Amino acid sequence: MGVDLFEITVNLVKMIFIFVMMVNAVPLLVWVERRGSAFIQNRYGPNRVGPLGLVQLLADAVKFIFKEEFVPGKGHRLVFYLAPVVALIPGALAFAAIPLSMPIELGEFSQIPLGLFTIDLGETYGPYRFAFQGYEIGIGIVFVLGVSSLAAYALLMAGWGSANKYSLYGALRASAQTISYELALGLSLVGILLLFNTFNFKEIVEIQSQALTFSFLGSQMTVPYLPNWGIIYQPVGAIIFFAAMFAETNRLPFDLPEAEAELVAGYHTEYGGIKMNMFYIGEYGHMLVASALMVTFYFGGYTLYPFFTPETVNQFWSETMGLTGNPVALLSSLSLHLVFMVKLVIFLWVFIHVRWTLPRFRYDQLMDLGWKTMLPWALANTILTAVVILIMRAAWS
Amino acid sequence: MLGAAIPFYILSFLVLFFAYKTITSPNPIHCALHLAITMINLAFIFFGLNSPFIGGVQLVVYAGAVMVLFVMVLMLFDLKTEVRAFSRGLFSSFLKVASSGFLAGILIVGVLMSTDMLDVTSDSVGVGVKATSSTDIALLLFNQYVFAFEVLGLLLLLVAVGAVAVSRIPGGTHAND
Amino acid sequence: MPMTEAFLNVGLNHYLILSALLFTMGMIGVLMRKNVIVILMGIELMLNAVNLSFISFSSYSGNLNGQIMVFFVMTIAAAEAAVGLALAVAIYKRYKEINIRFFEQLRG
Amino acid sequence: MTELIPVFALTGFVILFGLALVFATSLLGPKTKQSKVKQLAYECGLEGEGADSTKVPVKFYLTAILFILFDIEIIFMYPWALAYKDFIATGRGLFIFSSMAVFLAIFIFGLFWEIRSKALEWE
Repeated sequence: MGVDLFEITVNLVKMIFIFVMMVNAVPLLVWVERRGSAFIQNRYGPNRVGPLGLVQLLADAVKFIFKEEFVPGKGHRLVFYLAPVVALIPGALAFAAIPLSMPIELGEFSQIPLGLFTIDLGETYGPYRFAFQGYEIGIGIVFVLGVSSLAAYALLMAGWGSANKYSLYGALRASAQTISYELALGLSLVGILLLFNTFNFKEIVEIQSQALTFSFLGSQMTVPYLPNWGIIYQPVGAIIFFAAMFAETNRLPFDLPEAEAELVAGYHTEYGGIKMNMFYIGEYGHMLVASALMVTFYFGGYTLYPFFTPETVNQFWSETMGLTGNPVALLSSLSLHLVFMVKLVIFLWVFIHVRWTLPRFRYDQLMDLGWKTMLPWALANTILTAVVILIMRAAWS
Repeated sequence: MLGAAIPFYILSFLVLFFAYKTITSPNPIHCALHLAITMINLAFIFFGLNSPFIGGVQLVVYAGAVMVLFVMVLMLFDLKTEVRAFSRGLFSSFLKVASSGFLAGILIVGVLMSTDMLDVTSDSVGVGVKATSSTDIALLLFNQYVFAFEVLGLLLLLVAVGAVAVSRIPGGTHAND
Repeated sequence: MPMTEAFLNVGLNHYLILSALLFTMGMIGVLMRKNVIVILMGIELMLNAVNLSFISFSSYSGNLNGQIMVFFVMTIAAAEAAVGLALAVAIYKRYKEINIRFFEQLRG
Repeated sequence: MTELIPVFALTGFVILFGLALVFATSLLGPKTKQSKVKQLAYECGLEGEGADSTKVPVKFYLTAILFILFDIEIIFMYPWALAYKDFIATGRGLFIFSSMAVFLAIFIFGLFWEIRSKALEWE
């Protein structure tokens, strides 16, 4: 985790910062969702409290905390209380494993320049290397898949702990749905693995930060001005992945578990106040993870090839702006982070827009789509990728 | 040294504690949830033992699939907390626990006595062991164990067919009420 | 202090002892519980204990065959759990009973 | 094991955060008298028997079983995909492709058998 106190502190603060970022994204996304749905449906949405209704979020948060505590009489208290806590874990752990920018490589330093004056630290620190993510795990993809498959427990615990038939039925539906779509999700990633041959997110992003390069019948081809993004090789895989991620987050058009007309509110029927809000944090955290994975696998991660790659950004800050040393590392990392955030926000908006565009499936249609359409298509995608790679490389190598 | 020891002891405490809860909780659903936590902790122990891929598979397969199936099946049954969760008979239970404890004792003493004979004493901790990459596992799997791999595919197919066939056995949670 | 040394120097022994204890717990669960599904859980515990010893040997000797074996064991364990649960559900649907004692009386 | 410490730290932090939120409401929220009627499950106003007695279709557990089996097959494809180009580079591309082709043939046969046998049919 670190060799000295400075590094350990930075790593801890960074981790907590990423978690807090996830938690704070929730009210913002809820606001965007409400305003966005109002925009789509030609309404106003929340616009009374504060500018553009932004303070509404704060009011909601305060209201959530001051709600009355309630446990259904026949419920299983401990399980009922723990379910929302468990709901937070998968999103947080998965999001912290995704690189949000390139690592910051700090050289040795003994003072911190702050514009006009500098702080003298007295002794020399460094060199350090801080990854721009909660923690670096070598087998990132399998870790994220494994951690997000734990989300089913929160649903099942909530459904069973409430001792309510709507809740239990909603929980069973939700978990059956998440596990069904996990198959298509996992299978669509095989195409990405075939292309990039690594489980590591950072390496995947680095491969995508170059010009479009592939071997064509044994010879190396390069297309300048086009990025080496996964979407170019794996359009079908990307669509399947994105659709499966919708189902994993239990959002419309896949929000059968809380279909109001049939199941009241599904597995969080008995939940109110901050406990229900924690389920929402889990759901929006899943959305963040889904968008971040989409960006990382198919859209170049924190790079945008001709303009923003680790090299060009470094060059910009050091040569064009005339900086040297640690500020270059810091600023280039931050600017790549900005690129990542822009892409992330685009996908989050797609999530919200789809919710207010498509109608809900029926449950049998949902399961049919998962097992009989998406799984065969993902299989076909995998086989096609393997055959193409074999033809393009094998006979001519 | 301490950096490796503290996570190990925390994890093994959690593993043993939740394994204990698994076999003693009267409510089967609690058993399943405790077992799921045990599996997750074991996955992290595997991560720590330089086998991150197996740890990830443990998370995906055991914690994410098998235990979810257990929990779902238990919710399917209308199981009240078992009044008598354990099999009866004071003497036979004592015999069972005693023989299991005896086995554990033999195992521990055997481990303590025999690992000195192996070439892998505690001195070589983390020194000679290189971090194994997942690609190495893949190469080994498809070089030496291809046949076993295909047979496993066939086994999984048979299990799928068998499970569907067994689920067709008449009767039903709906039917009999 | 050799005792604290042995305690803090986490090595193969520690993992093997953990595995032995885990195996024993699974075994006690299998022997003592009456619920078939909990017995299946005990079996899963025992299999996991064996996996742990495989992995620790593999890791401390640098031999990857152990990890492959664990991969296979996991597969078979999952298949076993699937079939076991399917059978338990089938018997439960027929007789409304999942006590292991009752299973002894099932004939042909 | 040291590289896992951040994961544990984050897990611990998230759990503490969640528990703190849950306890915050029980401290700050209004305390009103709990009555039997109030504690009824949100169903139809009749006293429920608890979720334990709910009858749910066996389909759910069948789906879960089939999920486990297919999930393992997919997990087996991950190391294959990881080593695919390595095998091709050493000139054994056809071998690795055909070994997976056999496996996939079994997989696809299984999938279509499940579909044809109506095991995945939700009415």
